[in-house]
Amino acid sequence: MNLDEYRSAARTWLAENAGRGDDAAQADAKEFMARLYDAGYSGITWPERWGGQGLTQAEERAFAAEARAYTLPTYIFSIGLGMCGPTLLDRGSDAQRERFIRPLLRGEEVWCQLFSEPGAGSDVASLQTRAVRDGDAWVVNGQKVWTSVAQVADWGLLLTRTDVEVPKHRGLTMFVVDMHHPGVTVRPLKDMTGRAHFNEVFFDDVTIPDAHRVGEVNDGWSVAVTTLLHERLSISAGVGMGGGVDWLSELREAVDTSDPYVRDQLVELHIRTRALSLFNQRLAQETRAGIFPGARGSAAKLLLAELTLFQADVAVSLVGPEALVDERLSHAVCLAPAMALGGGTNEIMRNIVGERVLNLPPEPRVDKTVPFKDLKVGTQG
Amino acid sequence: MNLDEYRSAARTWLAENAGRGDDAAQADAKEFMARLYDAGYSGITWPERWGGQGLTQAEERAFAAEARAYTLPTYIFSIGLGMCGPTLLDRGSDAQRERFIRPLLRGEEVWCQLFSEPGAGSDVASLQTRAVRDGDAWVVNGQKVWTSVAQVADWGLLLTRTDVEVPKHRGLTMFVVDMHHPGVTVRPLKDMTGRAHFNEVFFDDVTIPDAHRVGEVNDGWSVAVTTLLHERLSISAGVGMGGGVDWLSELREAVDTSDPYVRDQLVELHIRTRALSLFNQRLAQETRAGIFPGARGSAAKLLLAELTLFQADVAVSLVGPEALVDERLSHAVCLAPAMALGGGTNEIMRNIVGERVLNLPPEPRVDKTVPFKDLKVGTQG
Amino acid sequence: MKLVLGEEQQELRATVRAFMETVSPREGHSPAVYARLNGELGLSGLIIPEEYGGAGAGMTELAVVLEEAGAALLPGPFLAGALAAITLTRLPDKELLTAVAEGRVTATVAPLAGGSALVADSRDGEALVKGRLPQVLNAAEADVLLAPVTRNDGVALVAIDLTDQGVTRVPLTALDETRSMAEVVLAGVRGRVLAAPPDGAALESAWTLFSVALAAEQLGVMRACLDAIVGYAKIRVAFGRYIGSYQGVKHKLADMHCKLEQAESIVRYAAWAADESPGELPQAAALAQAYVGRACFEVARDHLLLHGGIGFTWEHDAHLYYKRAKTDEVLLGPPRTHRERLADLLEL
Amino acid sequence: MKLVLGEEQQELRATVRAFMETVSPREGHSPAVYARLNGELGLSGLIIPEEYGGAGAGMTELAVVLEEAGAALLPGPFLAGALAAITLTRLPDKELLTAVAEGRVTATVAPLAGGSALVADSRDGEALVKGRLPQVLNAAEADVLLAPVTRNDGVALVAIDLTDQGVTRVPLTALDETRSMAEVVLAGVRGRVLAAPPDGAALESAWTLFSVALAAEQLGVMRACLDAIVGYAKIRVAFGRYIGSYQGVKHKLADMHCKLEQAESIVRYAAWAADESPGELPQAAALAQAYVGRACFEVARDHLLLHGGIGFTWEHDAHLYYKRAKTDEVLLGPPRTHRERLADLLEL
Repeated sequence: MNLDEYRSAARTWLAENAGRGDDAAQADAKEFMARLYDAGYSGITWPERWGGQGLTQAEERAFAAEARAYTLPTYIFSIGLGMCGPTLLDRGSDAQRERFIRPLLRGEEVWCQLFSEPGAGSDVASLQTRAVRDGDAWVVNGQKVWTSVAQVADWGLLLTRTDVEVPKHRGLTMFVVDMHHPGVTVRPLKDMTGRAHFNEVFFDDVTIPDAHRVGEVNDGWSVAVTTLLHERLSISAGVGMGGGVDWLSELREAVDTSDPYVRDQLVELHIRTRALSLFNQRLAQETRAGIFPGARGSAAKLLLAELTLFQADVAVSLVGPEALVDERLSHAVCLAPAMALGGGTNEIMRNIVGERVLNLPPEPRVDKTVPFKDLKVGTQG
Repeated sequence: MNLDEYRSAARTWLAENAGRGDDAAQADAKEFMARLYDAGYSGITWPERWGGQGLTQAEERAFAAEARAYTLPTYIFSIGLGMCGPTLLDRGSDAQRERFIRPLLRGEEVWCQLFSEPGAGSDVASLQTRAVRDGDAWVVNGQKVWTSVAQVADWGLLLTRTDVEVPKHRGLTMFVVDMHHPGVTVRPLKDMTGRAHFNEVFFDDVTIPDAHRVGEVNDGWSVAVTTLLHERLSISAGVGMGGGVDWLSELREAVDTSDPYVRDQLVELHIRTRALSLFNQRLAQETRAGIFPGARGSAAKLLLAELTLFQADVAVSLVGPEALVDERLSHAVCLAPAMALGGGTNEIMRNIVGERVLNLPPEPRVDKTVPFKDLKVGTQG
Repeated sequence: MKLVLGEEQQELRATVRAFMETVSPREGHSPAVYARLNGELGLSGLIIPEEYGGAGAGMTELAVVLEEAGAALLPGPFLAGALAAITLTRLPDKELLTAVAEGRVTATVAPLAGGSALVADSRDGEALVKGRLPQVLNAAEADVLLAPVTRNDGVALVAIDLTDQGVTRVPLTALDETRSMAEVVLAGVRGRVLAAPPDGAALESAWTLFSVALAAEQLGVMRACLDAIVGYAKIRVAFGRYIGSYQGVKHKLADMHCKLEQAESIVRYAAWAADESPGELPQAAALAQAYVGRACFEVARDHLLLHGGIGFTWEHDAHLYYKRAKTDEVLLGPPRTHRERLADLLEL
Repeated sequence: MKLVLGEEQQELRATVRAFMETVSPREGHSPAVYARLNGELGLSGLIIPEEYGGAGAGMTELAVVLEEAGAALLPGPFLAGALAAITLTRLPDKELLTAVAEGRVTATVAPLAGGSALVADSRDGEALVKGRLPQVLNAAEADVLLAPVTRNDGVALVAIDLTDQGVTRVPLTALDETRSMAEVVLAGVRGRVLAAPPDGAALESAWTLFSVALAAEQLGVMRACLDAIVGYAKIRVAFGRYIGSYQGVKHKLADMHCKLEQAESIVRYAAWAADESPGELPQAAALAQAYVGRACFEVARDHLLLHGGIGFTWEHDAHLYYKRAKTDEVLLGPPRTHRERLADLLEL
């Protein structure tokens, strides 16, 4: 089957199987994933040995292009498919791959990722959740935060501290944790929009068999770097797809475009939106031509964060007082900071662009050599 | 004589003695300073013992308020009066005060300040000009830069390195150098406006008697801090006096104010100008009420630097292509960066505001403990 | 021109600040808090002339108080009450002024600029008012609404009893939960005419003072935001260092400080102009909204962003300040209206 | 849509870049350099159709070349010649096109938009042109000026021989010394009519392409500025550390990089639209000037400021880039004209 045939078959399958519009219920989501898997569209590039299709980026892009017209009910699987699964493929044992990959691809099990903590956001490696060896198992205590889909997750990819006597990057270990363990408590975390998109997850003497360790003891940071690389790739893929609301179209109906000041603001909105969109398209074309964007994707993410804030800001400022009681605009204002915080703050993005794109010298680091127990971490009065 | 009488007398004297408009020639400037001194308006707050008037800030402000209507030909004395003289009053020996202060106040001798070097700008303490002891004298070799009025100066306040075995701040010594010494070469430094407002000064085996040392050997940094404090005070006094061109008035004649976009740009110009002007006036009122502005003056300086760039930028953008061949506008564009570079870059100002106004923690410093000879300085390939 | 507070004003500030430290933006409108604000602190009568039982203070004092209320995000009709008091002092109505000064009546205002969606029948000292106001500040918590009403002889300013049975108040979901808004529907409600036809200059003057009052609140919001994030930058660690030691954070905070310094200077100036130099007031008031409104939102936004993920949570107060700042920025109309007004006043 | 360069375009870029490394912005206009540019590199005929002796390349290739010329701040009439070539390809005139392609004639253009200050008498293929153009790009270095001229039957586009004795060229002191400007006074000079009445669409199309060409040059200026300051940030030390290690510098450079990425994307897009999708061209061209013009100046300004005091000296090149960036930002009119054009095209 050549690529055109593949794409045409995907189009047909989607037309027959994908609904348009609202997210489906969780049960429907699992049922849909099973059908997607059976049709061969789950894990398109993943190895056949573990349940994938063993095809190339070309097929994956062809399917994604067709799927763009639909809102597939795959949100709860996005962490597993985007981060946890790829990490297990890269760094897991064969037994782990055998156990976990196929149920993930078939939508039988939901995954979440457990790295961030209240005291370890940008600086994930300073996390404090402890795992202590106890024979063939490990006992975990601590707290994670910003965990998407934890409330429905069956498994979590969990980064813990296993040695406080060594510098922070060298005392971490990665595990797969059973989210149904009685010591795991998931609490929804309400964000500033008033909704709970995230969770806090508490670990209270949670035991994990050593067989569920991913990578070597105290080598968890290198595993986490793999996961975060996959995270960045899946975010920058999302970036390329554009940001939802077409503010210019919406606003041109709502405001007085004969006012030259308003016109100029709308032009600014157009300029910034178009500039970023063209940059994303150029990155995508380069990727297709075999030039990997690397850290330049962080520039796109930074620009998207700024654009998102600007859009909501301009919209409310142009509409005026009525915007304050308009649900859609109010929600946009509340959600606007999310892109500048999630997946790395703007400051972190600027560091990445500065150091990995422009190759500028790093800051002097005080935290890479000190034993963790002597390191300043979190919030200190 | 009460303050009103003082002010009224100053007004009368200025009306009779001060010209309006262009800078006078250097000879006239010296002659004018002598008259100013004889009338009792030079060194108003300086001690009577060394030739000053021994009056208070109140009299000085009263005179300055009256003098604002005139362009006094005192530019070539500004470094001496603003920085060098005050430093000698604070830290010089009685012999030095006796020798130097009165001729300075009378305009008989012109002073310059010799701290900055090509490799030591923001980081003055990393300077490399060496002074080596030779019996009762010192021998100086090195290069200074950004030296105002060096071409007409009789004396210079010179900061040198006298010990490279200790950390950078602890191996500096301050001297008064005779600018007429044959080993001193002054070369005008053309800036981006095409004019030479500054000089480079080269020292080639220049000898200085030890009697012209200011402060202890290797204690020059603390003397320099005194000088820089006086510099900042005289700059922030200048800040309070406002920035020359009234761009709004000029532009309203030159551009089409019926264009709402242009109107909005002019409003922005007004807003920023007024905001800074009110801030400066508030600082001045606080000072009069006994609240010393301290590092908050650096906020005003930072804002002035940004405003200056904005003004020239907006002016040219509004006027359009004709601005490119308009001497006045072109010059404004060329001169605009000066305020953001002289007297500390914007980055240095933000550090000062952050650390001394908001009391934020400093950067980790690598340069305070290393012996100077092992320190990275200047520009390194 | 006076840009620094006098001793008495500083004392007022200290008193109000100490009180505000006891309130929380999370509590919603608390009548008990307002009873103390109006009673022991006497704030409801602050700017009402002494002949009506008030303290006869000026905008400088009101600005000091609003700044503290803004810094605390005091919930309830505090700003609304101040705007109503400003309006009433321009169109002195003894009964209402006295009632407001004594704290017996809480008043709010409908937008004074533009036309009116309300109509009335009669021509005497009372009016039977009908119509709908889509969005009235703190209407749910106020007793009386001051609103322009269209009659066949022109526009009148009318005081409407919001507890009248002909009044329907529909609470709205507003961006800022500490600043309630409601739709008000009047099905023939008796209202007392305060001025008919209203004195245009008086209404204009009230509207101008609204800009100053709001800017004072915004100044408080800015200050609280900067204090909060500076404090956090001194205790939060990332990569082994306090985040305030990074120039990425430090320089942004320095810029925020610069905005605060300018905003305070402008607010003091505008309040002084209101009290001492009426000729300068219109420009000063437009400047206040044009500069402080924007600066306040920028500071509140950056303070939220610099908090990192914690700033995005419901539990943290950062979002409350961010939402208040955005609300205040457009409360008196889209920001461009203040800039246009300034352009007109500058005769551009 | 094609936003990445093909192999041949990359080769062209490498060739031109290597050549540009040998020129200096300090040298002034060097006929010898132009002889090589036009001769061995064949750039004068780059976009001229093959039938007139050119290479028949598109805007994509011209953009690549202008970017390199901008990065090197090549002095002399390079951009002016490109604008003239663009104009001539819209109104094909065999003799001039051939002469320009062969490098025998250097042409420049008067502003095409707006009216014309020149008048002419006759109606035939020649015109006797009088009048004054206050500010013509590289008029001192060009042989021929393309200018709109008012006749009694409308406006004609006329080629004027600048070496004619009736021509007076008065050099002006321009902000950017690498980009000369002169006043041109014509005391009855014979000019060849290229189009009378000129094809409005052709002139409009040429003017649109000017925006793309200029944006390409601006992209080069931006890139050179960013490269220079990034390089400096890696070797300049302050307080014992390379300045590029401070977030105050690093984060600003990251923002500059973001602008460069977007600017390059827009320039590639606009050039592609010019070559392949004329319907998109007007918006793309207006976008190019509206975004790239501003971004280029901001990057050039910040690159100068981040150099510290050395950037303010005459000896350092930073000020040349700053002045060029400001010059280019307004070269085709005040920036608002591009924004207004964009608003019109978006049907706002």
